[in-house]
Amino acid sequence: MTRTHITCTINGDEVEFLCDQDETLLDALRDEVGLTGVKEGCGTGDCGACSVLLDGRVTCACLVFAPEVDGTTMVTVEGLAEAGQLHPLQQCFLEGAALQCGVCTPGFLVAAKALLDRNPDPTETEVRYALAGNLCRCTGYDKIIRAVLDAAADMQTATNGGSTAATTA
Amino acid sequence: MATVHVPSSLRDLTDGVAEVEIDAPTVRRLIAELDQRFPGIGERLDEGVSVSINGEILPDALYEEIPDGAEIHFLPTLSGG
Amino acid sequence: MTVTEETTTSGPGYKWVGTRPIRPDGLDKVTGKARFGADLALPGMLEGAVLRSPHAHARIVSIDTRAAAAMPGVKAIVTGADFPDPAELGGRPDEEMVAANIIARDKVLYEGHVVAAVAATSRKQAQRAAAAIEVEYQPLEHVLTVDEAMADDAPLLHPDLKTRGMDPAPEEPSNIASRISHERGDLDKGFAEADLVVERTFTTKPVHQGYIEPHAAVADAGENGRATIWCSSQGHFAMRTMTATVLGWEPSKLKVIPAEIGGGFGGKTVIYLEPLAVALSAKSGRPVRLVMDRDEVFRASGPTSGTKIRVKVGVTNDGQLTAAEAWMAYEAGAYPGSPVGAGGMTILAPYDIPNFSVEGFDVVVNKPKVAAYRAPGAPMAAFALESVLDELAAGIGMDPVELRLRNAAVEGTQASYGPKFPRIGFVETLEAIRDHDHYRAPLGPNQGRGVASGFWFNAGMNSSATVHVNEDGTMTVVVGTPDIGGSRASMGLMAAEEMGIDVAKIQSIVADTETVGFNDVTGGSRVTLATGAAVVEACRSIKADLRARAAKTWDCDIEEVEWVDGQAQHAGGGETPLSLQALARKSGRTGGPISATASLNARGVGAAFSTQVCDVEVDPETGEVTILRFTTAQDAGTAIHPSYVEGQMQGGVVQGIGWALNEEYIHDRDGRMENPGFLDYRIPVASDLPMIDTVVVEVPNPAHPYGVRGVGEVGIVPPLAAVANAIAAATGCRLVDLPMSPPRVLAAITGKADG
Amino acid sequence: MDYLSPVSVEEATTMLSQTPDARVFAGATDVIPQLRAGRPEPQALVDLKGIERLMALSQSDGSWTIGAAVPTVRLTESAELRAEFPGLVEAVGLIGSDQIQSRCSLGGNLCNASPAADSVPAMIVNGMRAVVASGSGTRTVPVADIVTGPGSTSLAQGEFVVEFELDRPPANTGDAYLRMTPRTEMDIAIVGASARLTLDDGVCTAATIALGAVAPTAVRVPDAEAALVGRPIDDEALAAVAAAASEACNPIDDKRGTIAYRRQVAGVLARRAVATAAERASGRETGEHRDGASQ
Repeated sequence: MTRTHITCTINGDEVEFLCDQDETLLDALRDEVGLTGVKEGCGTGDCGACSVLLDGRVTCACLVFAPEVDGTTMVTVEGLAEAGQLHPLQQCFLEGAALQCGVCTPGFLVAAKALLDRNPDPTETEVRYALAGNLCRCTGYDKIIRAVLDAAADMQTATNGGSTAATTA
Repeated sequence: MATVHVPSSLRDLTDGVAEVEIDAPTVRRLIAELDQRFPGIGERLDEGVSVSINGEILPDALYEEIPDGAEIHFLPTLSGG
Repeated sequence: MTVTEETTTSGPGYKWVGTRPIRPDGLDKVTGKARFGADLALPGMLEGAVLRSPHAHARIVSIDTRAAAAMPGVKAIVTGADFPDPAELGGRPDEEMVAANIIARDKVLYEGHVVAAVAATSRKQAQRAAAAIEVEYQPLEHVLTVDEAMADDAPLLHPDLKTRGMDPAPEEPSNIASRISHERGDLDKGFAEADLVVERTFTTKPVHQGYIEPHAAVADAGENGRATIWCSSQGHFAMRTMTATVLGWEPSKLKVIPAEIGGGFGGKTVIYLEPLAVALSAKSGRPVRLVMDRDEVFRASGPTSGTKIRVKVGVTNDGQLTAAEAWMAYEAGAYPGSPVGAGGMTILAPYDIPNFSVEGFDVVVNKPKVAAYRAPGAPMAAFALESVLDELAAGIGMDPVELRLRNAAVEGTQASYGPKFPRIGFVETLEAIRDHDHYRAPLGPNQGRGVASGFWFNAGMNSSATVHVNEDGTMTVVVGTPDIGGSRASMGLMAAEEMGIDVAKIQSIVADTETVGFNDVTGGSRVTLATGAAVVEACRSIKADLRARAAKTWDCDIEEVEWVDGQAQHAGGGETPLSLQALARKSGRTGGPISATASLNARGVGAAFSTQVCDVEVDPETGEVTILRFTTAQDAGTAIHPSYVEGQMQGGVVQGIGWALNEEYIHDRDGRMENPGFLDYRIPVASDLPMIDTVVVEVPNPAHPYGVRGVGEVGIVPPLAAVANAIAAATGCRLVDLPMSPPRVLAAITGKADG
Repeated sequence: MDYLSPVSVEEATTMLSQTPDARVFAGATDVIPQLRAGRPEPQALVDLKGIERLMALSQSDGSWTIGAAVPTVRLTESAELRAEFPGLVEAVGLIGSDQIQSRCSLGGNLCNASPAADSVPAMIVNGMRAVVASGSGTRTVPVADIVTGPGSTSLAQGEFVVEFELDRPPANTGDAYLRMTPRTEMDIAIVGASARLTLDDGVCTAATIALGAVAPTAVRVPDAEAALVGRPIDDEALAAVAAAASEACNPIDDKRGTIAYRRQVAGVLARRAVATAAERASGRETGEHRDGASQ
C-alpha cells in the first residue's frame, strides 16, 4: 500500500512523516514520529491515555486516522513544558503526588490543559466532568483533581499578578 | 517442648491430628521430627510455607532456634497483589 | 502546596521520614519521557500477534500454520509444540499451571487461551497471519460458575484433578482443586449462646485489576542461548524465573530489564507474553515486541475470583460475637490457584470470636486463570462478613463501630488463622472513624451511611538493595523492586533519614536482574517494608564504613566517631567534622569506593487494618447509587511519604467502590466475555466520585526500623461492604450480590415494595 | 483501506458511486472501534469533514442548519443553541467524553444506528430533518425515518447526511433529555428519554416524547403525548406519561440492562423529562446541571 506523506505541526515544530492510510494517529505518533509519551490504554477512546490537542481540541489519538492530520497543529504531553519550564499543571501534579504509576498522566495533563484553556477557573465538579474521559486506576482521582484546581489557582495568580495564596481546601 | 499447630491443608498427612508436641532445638530439626512421625509432611513444608514462632512470622526460619514452650504455626506464604 | 488530608503523626521526630518531596521519577512521568512496556523499539524489531481460543472449552484437533507462514512479512510462528511439555518440566504443580496457561497444547480451557503467536514485519501483518492460522477445535461442555463446576455431573477441566485437603482423599477427579478449613471452639455451643444469629449467602463476580497499561514485552534472543527481555511487570526477577521455567531454560540465561509499569495491582506478578516473545525472537533471530490489546487484557489476563460465600454469625444482646461459620467457594479460572486460602484466613481475622469454622474451596472454571488482585481473596470475604455484622448491629440496636470495637482483635489475640497478633492498630482505625466528624454528619432523604473494616497480612519476602556514595557526596540507591506508586521516593526518604543528608542528594533507581541482587515482586504491600529494610541496612553498613574512615583520619577509635546530620563527628569535639562529601572525595585514599549491599528475607511483617465510612444516596426510582462522601482510616505503621500513603488508601477505596457498584465480567452462554473493554467494564470515572478523605493512623510496626507496615492493599478490603451497608441504610434492602448496579438495586427496592 | 477526503458533496457522491464498498465517516469515534473489534474492512474510508457544508453551523430567522459532521463540542459551546434547545444540547453533550465531543457529530450518532444513541430521541422530539445527498441530488427526510434497526438505516448505498434542519421553537416551548447509565459519564444509555412541550397558560398545547435504548430504534410514545395535550402538567398527567412510556418499550435483556429494568426506568425518565421540559417551557427552570455547565 502506498504510504501517505503528512506535514503538520507538533509541539511547535513542523513535522513530516509517512503513514499507512488506515493507520491511527496514535500509532503514527508513537511509531512514525517517536512521541511515545502518547499512551495506548484501550485503542477505543475509552481511557484518554492518548489524549492530544488537535487544532486546540482535546482528542483521543486512537480515534483519528493519521491522514486526517495533514496541515493540522497538535500538542502532546511532550510539548507542555516550554523552554525548559514545566507547565503549572505538570508542577502541581508533581507537588501534589497526582500520579502513581504515571501511565495515565500524559493524557490527564493534556485534557486538563484543554479544560484550563477554555475555563481558567473551574469548580471541582467541572474538573471531574471534564476529566471523565481519562481513566486512572491508581489514585482514585482525588489528588489529580486537587492538582488541576491548584494549577488553575496558580495560573490565575500569575495572570492577575497578585500574591494571593492558592489553596484548594 | 513446643506446641505445633498443623494447618488443615496438611491434616491429610497427620490422620486429622491438629496439634502435636515436639521437642526440637531448631525449625529444621522440628520439620525433620514431624516428617518422621508423618511421612511426606516435610516435603509439603519445604516450599511456600512460613513458620510463626510465638506470633512472629518468619519466612526464613529454617535455622531459627525454638524456645521452650513455643507455639508454632505453619502458614502458607502469601504474597499479595 | 496545600495539603488537606489529615495525618496523625505519632512517630518520633524524623527529619525526612514523613515529608512529601517530589518523587525522583516524577519529571519523566509528567513530560512523557518515562518508558513503559510498549515504548521500547529496537533496530530490526518485529511485531507480534497472538491467536487466542474463541471457545471456552475445546479440544485442539489440529493447527495448520502453513498458509500463515507463507504470508508476506511473516518471520516466525510458535504453537504449544514449540515449548516443553509442562508436565515434563519437573517443576512444582503451580509452575506447570503457569506454563500451561501461557500456550495451550491439546485443550483450550477458556476464551482467550493462547493457541499460537506470530512475529512479522508489522503488527497488522502479524495479526493477519495469526487470523490465517487454521485451527480445528472440538468444542467441549464448559462450566462458568462454582455452582456449575461443583455439580455432580459437571464436565471436568482437568481429568486428573483430585481435591487436596480432603480427608479421606477423594478417589474421583472433580473441578475442586483444594479444600481449606480453620476451626476453633464449639460451634453449636457458640450459636446456642447467641441472642441473634444472621445467615446469608453472598456472590461476587470476577473483576479485573484494570491497570491502564496493557501487558507488553520486547525480547531479543541472541545466538549464544541467552535472551534479554524488556517488560513492565511487578517484578522482573519473577518474570525471569517464570519465563525460564516455561521455556525450559536456566534463569541466568535471561536478563530482564524493567520498564516503567503502568499499574499492576497484582495482575503483573505473572507472565503472559514474555515466553512467547522469547520463542518468537529465538525462531526469527530478530527482536520481537508483543503488546496486548485491551480486549486481550480482559479476556486472557488474570482477573480475581468470582465467589460464593455463605456466612452465619451469632451475637449476644450486649454485642459479644459468639460464633461464626463461613463456607467459601472461589473461582480459580482455568487452573487451580484462587485466593480462597487468603480469603479463609482473613474473613474472621479482625475479630476475636471464640467459636468458628471456616471451609473454603478452590474451584476451576472455564474462565481466565485468576491472578492476584490487591489483598487477594480478602475483599469478597470481608463483603460477606462485614455485611452480616452490619445486620447484627442493627438487630441488637448497637452502633456498628461499637460492635466492632467490642470484638476487635488486639495485641495478643489469637488470630483466626493461627498465631497471636503482635501490636496492631485495628482499634485505632475504628476509633478514628467513630471520632471523625463524617460519622456524625447529618444525612438527607434516600441517603444512608455504612461502615466496614478490613484486614490484610502484608508480605515481607526477599529484597536486595545496593547503596553507592558518589564522589560528589550524593548517593545512589539501587533497588530491584519496580516502582508503581512512588517507592523510589520512600526509599530515598529512608536513606536520607538514615544518612542525615538531604533527600535531594539521593537518586533511587530500579535496576535490572543483573545489576542488583534478587528481589521478589512489588506486591503484598511489601516494598516499603522489605526493600526499605534492605536500604536501611545497606545505609547502616555505609555509616559504619564512613565512621571507620573518619576514625582512621583522626587516628582515634571508631567508638569515638558519631554519624550526626550527614557528617562524622568526633565525640570529644576535638576534630572538624567530616561531611559525606569530604569523605567521599577522599575515598580513593581511605579504602576505595564507598558502597554497600544488603539482602534479606524480610521479617517483622506488620498486619494492616482499615476502617471506612461511606455515605450514599440511592435514587429509589432508578436504583442509581451516588457516593456522597467517603472516609478511610488505615494503620500505616509509619507513613514514610504521606502523599503516596494517602494515594494508596484512596486508590484502594475507589477500586473497591468500582467492585461494589459496577465492575463485573459478563459472559454469554457460550462462555465468551461480552464486555472486554473500558466502555462496558465500568471502572469508576472522576465524575462518579467525591474526594476520598484519609486518616493515616500510625501505630508503628515495632519490627521495622521506621515502623513501616505496608499500605498498598488493605484499603480495597472494606469498601464492598461499606457501600452495601450504606445502601442498606438508605433503602432498607440488603444486597448480597455484586455488583450493586442500578438494575440490581432497583430490583431489590421493587421487590421489597412488592413483598 | 484507502483514505479519501472529498471537499464537496458532489466529489463525495462521485467517490461513493465509484467505490461501492466505501464507508463515510465524520468523527471516526464509532468507525475505528468497530474496525478494531473485527467489523469487515471497507475498501475505502471517506472523510466528510473536508466538505465545508457538513462542517457549517448557522441560524436564520426560522431555523438552524447543523452540518452533519460538526463536532458536538461546537453545539454544546453555542449559547444560542443551548438557550433554545437545552434538551438537545444536553443529549449531544452526553455522547462521550470531552475527547469524543471534539470529534463526534450528529450525523455520525444518527447513522451509526445504535438504539442507544443519545442525540436521536432529542432530534426526534424537536422535529429535526436530515438533508440526504446522493448522486442524484438531495432529499429531505425526518430524522425519525433514518434509522430502521440496530446498525441499519434507510439510506441507500452511496447516500449520506449532509446537514440537519431544526426549526426554531414556538414560544413557551421547552425540551429535555435524560438518560440512565451506571456511570455518570463514559457510558451507553440503558434508557434515554426526551420530551418537548409547548404550554399555553399552563396547559400543554403540543408534546412529543421519544425513548432511546428500549427498542430496536428510538421510539415515539404517542400515548404519552396524547395524555398531555390539552391538559395541565400535573401528577396525574405525569403518571399517565410514565405508564405509557413503559408500555411503549420493546426492549431486550443484554449486558447493559434487563427488560424489566428498562421498562420501569423508561417510565421514570419520561416522566422526569416531561416535568423538566414543562418547567423550561414555563420559564421556571433554575437550570443547574450536574456537569456544572451553565445555561
